[in-house]
Amino acid sequence: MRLELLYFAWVRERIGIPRETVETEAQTVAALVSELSAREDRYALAFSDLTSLRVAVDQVLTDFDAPLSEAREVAFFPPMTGG
Amino acid sequence: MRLELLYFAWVRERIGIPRETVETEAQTVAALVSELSAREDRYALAFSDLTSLRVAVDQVLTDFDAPLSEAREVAFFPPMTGG
Amino acid sequence: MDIRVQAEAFDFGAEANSFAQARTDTGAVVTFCGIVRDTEIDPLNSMEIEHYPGMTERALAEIAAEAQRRWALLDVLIIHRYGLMTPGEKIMMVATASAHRADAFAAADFLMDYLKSRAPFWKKEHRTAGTDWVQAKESDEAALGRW
Amino acid sequence: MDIRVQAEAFDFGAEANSFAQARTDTGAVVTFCGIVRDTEIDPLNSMEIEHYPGMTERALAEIAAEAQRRWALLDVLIIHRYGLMTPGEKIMMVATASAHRADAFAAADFLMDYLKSRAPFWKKEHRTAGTDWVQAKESDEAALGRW
Repeated sequence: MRLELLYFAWVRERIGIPRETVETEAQTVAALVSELSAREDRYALAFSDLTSLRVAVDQVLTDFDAPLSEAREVAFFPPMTGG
Repeated sequence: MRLELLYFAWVRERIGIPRETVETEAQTVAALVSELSAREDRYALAFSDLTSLRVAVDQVLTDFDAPLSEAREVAFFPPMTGG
Repeated sequence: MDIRVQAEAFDFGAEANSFAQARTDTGAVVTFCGIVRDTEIDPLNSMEIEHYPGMTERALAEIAAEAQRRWALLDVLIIHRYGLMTPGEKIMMVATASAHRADAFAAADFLMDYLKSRAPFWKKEHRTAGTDWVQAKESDEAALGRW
Repeated sequence: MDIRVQAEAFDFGAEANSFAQARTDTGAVVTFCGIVRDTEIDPLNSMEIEHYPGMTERALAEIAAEAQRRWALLDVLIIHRYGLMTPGEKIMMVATASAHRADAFAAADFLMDYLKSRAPFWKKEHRTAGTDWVQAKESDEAALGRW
């Protein structure tokens, strides 16, 4: 499965890139996070505390248990601070 | 005691004048209202339902039991509709 | 604190802008604007607002001071017109400035509730069907219980 | 409903005026404006706002639609900037129009609470002491429980 990954704010800074395309068989967001964290330290660092992270699948906020079937775009970012 | 009386909105319309000066010995607003109502029908009409009236003594909202000692200006009007 | 009771029209947007720009420590501005509203069912020709000169300014200043005691406000503005107005004309505005949004919102809401039932203004509506004083709503008096 | 996500500055007062004048059945307009705030203790040089293009517009439209379901609104406006801003610059505004004040106030307050924690914007502050991402406040998340 081909997924577009997006990173924002300090997640983007820790991982070092704003977006990338990955091939993965991960079934859930959590499985994808584990796969990325195992890949390189910068991912492990960015994903070290999931309680301080938020995730959106196809531009809709969801949680780390969310399935990735049908997903095309997954974004990771800290809690939002708009307004 | 010399008092300046002011009337607003439909109270002014029923009494027919916006203000007048009266000489009275009334000790409270309620006593003043009784005195005026006994004077002429237009006052009796304006003061017929005190629950639909508000009173201010010296420009501060108060109630009909309020004493008139020290008072210089008494205003009668319906509930306010600003904003 | 800036309180104005006037017959003249005012520019809501220009007032909002200059209010929002007055201080560098303001993070949140809330404004309310009351407008003469028309309805299709019972068209309004004009609205007339009577007030109690002297007491009006005093009541508004007290309401604004109470808001400043209750919330962390950096500034408060109240402008209220009296006299004859046509549909679409702006009747009044309030503006509150604070470091954070919660205080600015609560204070503006409070100002409107109190101004509505405690400041000596009375509205009269001229409609094709006739002319009448606007009746105070029970819900407006009840709203004061929120604070 | 008018939702704009843009890098360019906007004129708060001019937007408030044209919003308030758009309909003859509007009786109450509430606006909120968020401003880059400076503090004397720890001066701010600039603020940078990052956002998630596509999701931002979608999230704001959903929040505005939810407000329209909950309250009797005649119109809603949201403008939110991204990019670099200096103290005093306006970050964003919301405006709500209704026949009566209670709906306009509640809806604007609701929009701000949801926009703050549910729209994908992130603020970074450049201060003399250093540069850092603004942390989300627990009170902002808790505020959603009000609705």
